Amino acid sequence: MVAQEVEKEPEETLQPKTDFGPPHYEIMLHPVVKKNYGKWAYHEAVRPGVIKRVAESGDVIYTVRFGTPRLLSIYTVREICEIADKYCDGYLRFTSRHNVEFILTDPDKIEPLIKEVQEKLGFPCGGTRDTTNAKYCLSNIIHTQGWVHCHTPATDASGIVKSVMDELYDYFTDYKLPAQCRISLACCANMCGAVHASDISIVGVHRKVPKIDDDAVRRTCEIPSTVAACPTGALKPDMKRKTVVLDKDKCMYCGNCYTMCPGMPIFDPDNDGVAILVAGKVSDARYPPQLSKVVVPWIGNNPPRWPEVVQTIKKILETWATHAEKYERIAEWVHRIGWERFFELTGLEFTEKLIDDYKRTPYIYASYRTSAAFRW
Amino acid sequence: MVAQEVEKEPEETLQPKTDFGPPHYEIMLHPVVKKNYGKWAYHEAVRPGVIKRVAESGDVIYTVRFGTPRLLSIYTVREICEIADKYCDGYLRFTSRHNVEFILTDPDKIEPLIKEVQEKLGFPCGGTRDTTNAKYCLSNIIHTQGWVHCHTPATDASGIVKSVMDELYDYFTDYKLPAQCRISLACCANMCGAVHASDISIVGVHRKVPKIDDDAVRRTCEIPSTVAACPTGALKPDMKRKTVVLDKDKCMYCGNCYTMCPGMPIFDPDNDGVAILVAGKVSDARYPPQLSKVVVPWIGNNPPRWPEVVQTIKKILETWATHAEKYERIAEWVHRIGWERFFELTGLEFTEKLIDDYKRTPYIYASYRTSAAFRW
Amino acid sequence: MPVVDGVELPETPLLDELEKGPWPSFVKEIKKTAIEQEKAMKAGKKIKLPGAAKGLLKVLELAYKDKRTHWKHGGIVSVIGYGGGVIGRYCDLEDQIPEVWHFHTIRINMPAGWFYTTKALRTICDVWEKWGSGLTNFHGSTGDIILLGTRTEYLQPCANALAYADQLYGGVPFDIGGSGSDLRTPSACMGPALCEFACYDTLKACYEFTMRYQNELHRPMWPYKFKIKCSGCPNDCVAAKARSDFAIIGTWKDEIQIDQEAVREYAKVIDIEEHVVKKCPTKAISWDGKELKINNRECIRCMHCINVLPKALKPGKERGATILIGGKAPFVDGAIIGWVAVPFIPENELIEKCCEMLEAIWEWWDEEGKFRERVGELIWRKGMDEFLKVINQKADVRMVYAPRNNPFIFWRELNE
Amino acid sequence: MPVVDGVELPETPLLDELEKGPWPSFVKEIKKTAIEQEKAMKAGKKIKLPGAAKGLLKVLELAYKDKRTHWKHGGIVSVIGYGGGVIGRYCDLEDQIPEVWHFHTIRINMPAGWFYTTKALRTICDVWEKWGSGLTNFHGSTGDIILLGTRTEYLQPCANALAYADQLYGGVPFDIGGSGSDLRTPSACMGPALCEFACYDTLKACYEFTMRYQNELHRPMWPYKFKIKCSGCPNDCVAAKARSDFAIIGTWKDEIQIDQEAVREYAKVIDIEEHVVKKCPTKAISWDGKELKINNRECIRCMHCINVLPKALKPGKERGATILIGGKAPFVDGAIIGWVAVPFIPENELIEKCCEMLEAIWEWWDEEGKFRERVGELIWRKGMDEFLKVINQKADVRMVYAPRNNPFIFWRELNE
Ligand code: SRM
Ligand code: SRM
Ligand code: SRM
Ligand code: SRM
Ligand code: SF4
Ligand code: SF4
Ligand code: SF4
Ligand code: SF4
Ligand code: SF4
Ligand code: SF4
Ligand code: SF4
Ligand code: SF4
Repeated sequence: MVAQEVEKEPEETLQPKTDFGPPHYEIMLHPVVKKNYGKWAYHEAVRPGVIKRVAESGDVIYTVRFGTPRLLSIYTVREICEIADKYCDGYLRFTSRHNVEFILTDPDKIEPLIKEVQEKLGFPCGGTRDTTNAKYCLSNIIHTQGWVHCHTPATDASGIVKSVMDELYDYFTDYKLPAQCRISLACCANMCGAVHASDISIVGVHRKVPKIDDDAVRRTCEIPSTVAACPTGALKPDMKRKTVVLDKDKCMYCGNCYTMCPGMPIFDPDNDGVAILVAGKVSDARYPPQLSKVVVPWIGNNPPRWPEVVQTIKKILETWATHAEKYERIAEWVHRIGWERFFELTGLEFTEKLIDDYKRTPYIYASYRTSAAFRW
Repeated sequence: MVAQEVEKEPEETLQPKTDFGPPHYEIMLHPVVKKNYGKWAYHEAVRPGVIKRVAESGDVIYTVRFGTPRLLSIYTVREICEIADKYCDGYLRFTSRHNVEFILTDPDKIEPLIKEVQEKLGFPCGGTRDTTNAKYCLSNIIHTQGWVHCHTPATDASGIVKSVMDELYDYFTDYKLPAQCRISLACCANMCGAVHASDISIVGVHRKVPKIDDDAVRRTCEIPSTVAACPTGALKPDMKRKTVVLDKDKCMYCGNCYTMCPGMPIFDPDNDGVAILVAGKVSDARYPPQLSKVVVPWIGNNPPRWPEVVQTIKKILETWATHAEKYERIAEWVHRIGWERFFELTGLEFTEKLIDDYKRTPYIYASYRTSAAFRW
Repeated sequence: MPVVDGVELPETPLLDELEKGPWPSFVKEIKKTAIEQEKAMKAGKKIKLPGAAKGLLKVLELAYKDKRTHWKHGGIVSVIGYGGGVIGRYCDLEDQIPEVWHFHTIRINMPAGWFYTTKALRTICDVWEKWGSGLTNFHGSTGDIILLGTRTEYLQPCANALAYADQLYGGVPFDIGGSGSDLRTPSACMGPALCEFACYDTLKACYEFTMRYQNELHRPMWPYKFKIKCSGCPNDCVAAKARSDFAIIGTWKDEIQIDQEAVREYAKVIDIEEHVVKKCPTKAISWDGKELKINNRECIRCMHCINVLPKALKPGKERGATILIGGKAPFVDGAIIGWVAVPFIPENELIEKCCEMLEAIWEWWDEEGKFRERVGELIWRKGMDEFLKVINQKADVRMVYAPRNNPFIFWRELNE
Repeated sequence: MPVVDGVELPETPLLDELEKGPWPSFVKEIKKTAIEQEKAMKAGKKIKLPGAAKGLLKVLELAYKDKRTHWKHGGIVSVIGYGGGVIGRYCDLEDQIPEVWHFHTIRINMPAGWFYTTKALRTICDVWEKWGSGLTNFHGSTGDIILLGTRTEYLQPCANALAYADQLYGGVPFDIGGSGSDLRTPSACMGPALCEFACYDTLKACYEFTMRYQNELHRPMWPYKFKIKCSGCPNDCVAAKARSDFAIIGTWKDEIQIDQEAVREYAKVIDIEEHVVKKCPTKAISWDGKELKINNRECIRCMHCINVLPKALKPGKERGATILIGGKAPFVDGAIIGWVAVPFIPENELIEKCCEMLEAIWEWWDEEGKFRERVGELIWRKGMDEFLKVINQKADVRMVYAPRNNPFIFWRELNE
């Protein structure tokens, strides 16, 4: 131990350097990308996963997209780098949905690249679209930490994602959808996966009030901020007993208090699980952005592969894909056919649990324009 | 005085009789109406104001509609009765919008009836529609008491209605509109005229906080119910001084407190006036029911004829009538062209006053179906 | 002072402006009343308030001058046995215009659908000529006949006069309507009396509710007012959706009835494609120039096509009504168009089911409702699930435009 | 104990199920890390946490068995000079699995648009192989590179390693991202780097904001978090509308640029009427088989037609962006998609105007915001009029879907 302390690593002796910011993006751009920056003329879908991009100058590049598990080993990242060096002059990028995109100039390298990635990394090529022909791949699922890292999850993230994507694999690698469909997952109501505006989302929900351990609260928690963290005002300070009291009727099991105060754990293996939401979107294309709507209030956790969740997602996706018109995302499809038909076609049950009773949002919000689409 | 007391009227000596209810509607029905009750086959627009109704039996009746000022002298009502006796076997009705409808069986009597009503009563014939041909009359303005009877008005009712209808007279008597248009007026924010769901509405608004007369409050008011009446929580009891205190920033000048407590009058001649709302509707036809939207936050009272209000209403009505498609009510028209264009075409100004900041209604309401239109 | 027919009228330069123009003038009505009532009195008729209309002219002219009302809040005035139906009103210019110091309104329960015989109307006139100002509204915004302006001491005789109208005047007896925190006078569109679209008997329903709930109508005892309106079809000609806590909207469940021959007749005079097909909100209609086809699974019963082609199209045969709950004007929680509480009740069960629900709702509201809390607001506060239990209904997707957009569901049953 | 490549792995029967199936497996990634890191250590590499990935396998297997997380809240851990960027995390099975008792996350500010050279990526790998678990997320949901799991005492050396990566590793230096009540790491779509639709330079804007607001990014001092995201057009490929308090959405004001020849080329392969004309939300397009006409006054710039015909159509030339404010996830007042704060800022003024607004907003929020109140919620609480004053903007009808539906307007200026 002493010896080790003497042999300090250089990193341990350096003066902290702060606020220098991320690397400049320009040094990360492929020379052809840099040259044609802001001067792209058009793009064309080559095949699932591959897009050809043509610049005004006539230059051409190809982006080749692969699904990843998002949780990557640095050893995998190094393998990715090797491949990018071999095929892409050392340039690549990740997408906003956890996919990796290789940047190529030589079309002849595309197939070998795909083959090598599939073989070495097992990453499928796909996830793109051919808008002109209304042919869409499913893309990767935006997701969060779950049991891998977070302290508030009501479910795991990576495990459900893996199970769902295994089942929907062909939708990723082929153009099998009539329109864009985005699936997201967040492992608790904090919604780090931004499930509140996705075509299909899975969100972890607790269903039991936190168990208040008065001792632990006294020892470890700052009571005012714990009380303040509760969105529904279910918590009151109990100054005498130096703890908090909970109004069961007001609690909606969000776990916000638990984040502030480890003395009131929220998890409950038998009652934790996921809700399923659909019909959110954020693009302005055709139809304004929409918040997602709950269509399944709860499915219990069934690790390691959550078959009920997987089958429900698949059912929704396929019902939509079968019935939707071209370009019609779930929100637009339901808008056309009505929620009556959505429940009928998917076989999901509408219950009183699906009628909104969360009263914090003021109605004024309904009048605010949540879209950049308007007339001049 | 004494003599008078002795000579009691019969009405003064009778035992009160209660809860016998309104006359049965059946005794009020024209024999032909009664005979064909529930067995009407179809109707046909004959001319503005006149509808022909054909029963399955082949029987025919005509309803002939006239605008009224709603505020009627009993002497006028007697004249109406005389006419109804002459032409209609003594049967008539009023409509849900303050119009009077004569019920005839003989088509030859229609023109003489119209002539006699116009001459004797000065009531215009009109207010109906020919839906088949998409030709609509404006109907009467639903309205309220105003300075004629109420204690909270921010404006008069009958005076504005008269002024507006004088200006829009031809729209009542002729088919000049492409779709239904309902105008309503309420003289204060209590909205007795149900202005909250009309194509065009005029609503009286105060703009100054009530003037609290502490003495009067002490003398005449029940403080808890006054405080409870305030929708925004702007009032607090001041128990020491036995009065109430008002938070100016919270008050929205509704006058609800004044209804409970005469000690805090709300009216202010220079700051009272009307707001104008548009694009409400209640029928399910084509487009779901809509709440009205404020497009003019305030126009000051300018009696006796409120020219600014009249001109604004006319401008809105005519802009719509010129630009709308057939059957397209204001709500539907604006939905198609966008609010951007509404303000542009009408020349009205959009200001921050038109952005909603009334936070009482919960957003959950936006998800509730306010229409009987759905799929089975 | 202008003199008309021997009757002196006050100077009303501002109001006189409102006698001009083609639309019938309420000022003329008031003046006419002032003149005729005074004349009638002079002619020997028993008239208790010959100066009332004249007083109103004075007070109104002042209101126009001052740009403010001259009426004060009325406090509670009433007739024996009733808690509602009268709006107390006093003038703040008692000394100046004693004729209208008291100027109370009586609300008279109109016949369902506002159908009248002249005999019935004359009854009102006769009573009100004697006991009141002679001024009326046909009708109030809730639907009552409004008798505008009388004194406290005449309220009871006037009510008696109306109640015993058959004996006293050979007329038609009328009862008093609602006001205050009670059931307000229910109203109904003309429905089956005149309209071929009526999907249930609006007049009967309205009458039944009124008669069954006379006690609720006449004795305010709830947290706030409650309104019922009956429209025979989704056109909603009494604006029930927006203006009543409990709206009964006629509709049907099966297929729109089509007379193809009649469609073809219409096709000769109008453009079916433009007027009908294109305007259907769910694109449920097609027309090939010969036959009109309606995909009834897509039809949402909006009425548009039927409205345009009344000779050819008719609502289906499986009729009934949708119940919307909670409609009301603005306070406390904002204006509300009612929302679906029950998607469909068959016509033959309608009145009984409604009564069951009404009674359950009132009991719940009575117990749980706050002062000045309309039933819609109570539901928001308590939640739809509790309300559904109260009315003994299951959730139906037709109750919402869309499911909730948040997973913050209360699992109360798991957290007892 | 299974042994792979000479490395012993824990028994993970449940997790092993997640190695099956075609989609790449995160379990494989963790195992691979466990194996490779131990191998590397054995091979003499300096590796501080060779057991971390193995520890994660253990804890995760237990989580799968127990159906609950085994992580505890982390408290505040940090690197010198910074208040955010590290998520503290401890295992509740300290004794059983000491390898991951500490398992803090470091958020690394990614390059704008997530573009990398392999050199830059390798830097991350090298640093994290030595100082952390070897596990990462590419990327976190906000956009950062997530380095998953290290001990408190390695946070600072790890940060130093990244900061001095050029000197120490011949690599590319990386700085730390945001966490806590600060500016979160801004992100941007690939924009002009690869996409012909970009209406402003998203990468530049993102980089500028990040650099200017290093202090705000690194030192939490606000009521809550604040997110900025840059999308080059209304397709919004970083979901900025839903996921950022301040969303910058590229758009244009003038006419869509049309290459008619290219349209005709497309017409040979697709049905322009069905794919384009009918799908335009405002019916602004017509096509006669030869020429595509767009009524630009009706166009709402939804992108659909451009998306379908990228060779033929292009956004107009008068480019810039719309600013939406308030987007965020659910608490406290519910999930919000941001709403329009400024309908249009021309491209050449964009960055400066945004900075002015951001600074004004932060100042206001800092002063007025409550603990854990996002800026959108503050605006609801304070009113749009106050917010408009803060950002020095006039009301515009484009800020709303519709004007207010109630006349309960605050006339504050009249009631001072
Ligand atoms: C690479 C990426 C941006 C980035 O900087 O990382 C991207 C890239 C492109 N998007 Fe996107 N979008 C990307 C995330 C998004 C997102 C954000 C998200 O998913 O969280 C959205 C909004 C999602 C939503 O509305 O809920 C998004 C909504 C669109 C749309 C609108 C589609 C619609 O119909 O609503 C288009 C237009 C289209 O389909 O052609 C579009 C079009 C495109 C185009 C065609 C733009 C172009 O000219 O290149 C790109 C082609 C990629 C392809 O075929 O998938 N991109 N795109 C993101 C890829 C994610 C992935 O790996 O799958
Ligand atoms: C008489 C009356 C019912 C009553 O019991 O008193 C009535 C009678 C009729 N209405 Fe109505 N409506 C009457 C108030 C209403 C109301 C309520 C209101 O105005 O407050 C509405 C809802 C208003 C709204 O949506 O804001 C109403 C919305 C309709 C509609 C839907 C029109 C639309 O396009 O939205 C129709 C269908 C139509 O236009 O053919 C309709 C159709 C009709 C028909 C054609 C029904 C029929 O088969 O006879 C009647 C013809 C009258 C005509 O030509 O005006 N009636 N109608 C009411 C006449 C009021 C008046 O004097 O003008
Ligand atoms: C007479 C009438 C207006 C008219 O000229 O037609 C009327 C007159 C008054 N209404 Fe009303 N309301 C009248 C129909 C309505 C309607 C329309 C309807 O029923 O379809 C509404 C909107 C629908 C609703 O109920 O929400 C209406 C919503 C109100 C409100 C607001 C209620 C709320 O929940 O927000 C108040 C305020 C109150 O209750 O204190 C109110 C209060 C009043 C009072 C009693 C004012 C008061 O608080 O003292 C008014 C007495 C005026 C007077 O001096 O005569 N009146 N009131 C209507 C009743 C006549 C009738 O019985 O036929
Ligand atoms: C790592 C990440 C999820 C992921 O796996 O990618 C994440 C993880 C956490 N988020 Fe998040 N959030 C992450 C992106 C988001 C997003 C998405 C986004 O930024 O686009 C959201 C929704 C958008 C938003 O900001 O509203 C999000 C909304 C939340 C919230 C709810 C905030 C709210 O206003 O309602 C919380 C709760 C909180 O702040 O206490 C939260 C809290 C947390 C905490 C810090 C839990 C806690 O309170 O201790 C999580 C730490 C997990 C862990 O152990 O590592 N996280 N969080 C994402 C950040 C990675 C990155 O920097 O790139
Ligand atoms: S969604 Fe909840 S559980 Fe999942 S990472 Fe975010 S805060 Fe943690
Ligand atoms: S779980 Fe959420 S709602 Fe329940 S007490 Fe905790 S913070 Fe409040
Ligand atoms: S709207 Fe207001 S002022 Fe007019 S009658 Fe009703 S309560 Fe009185
Ligand atoms: S006017 Fe209305 S908002 Fe103002 S204090 Fe009175 S009741 Fe409250
Ligand atoms: S609501 Fe329907 S049934 Fe009643 S009058 Fe109107 S159209 Fe006829
Ligand atoms: S009633 Fe309305 S929805 Fe049904 S077919 Fe006719 S127009 Fe279409
Ligand atoms: S948001 Fe627009 S500019 Fe950015 S990548 Fe997507 S399509 Fe291209
Ligand atoms: S951008 Fe959208 S709104 Fe504009 S013309 Fe194209 S499809 Fe229509």
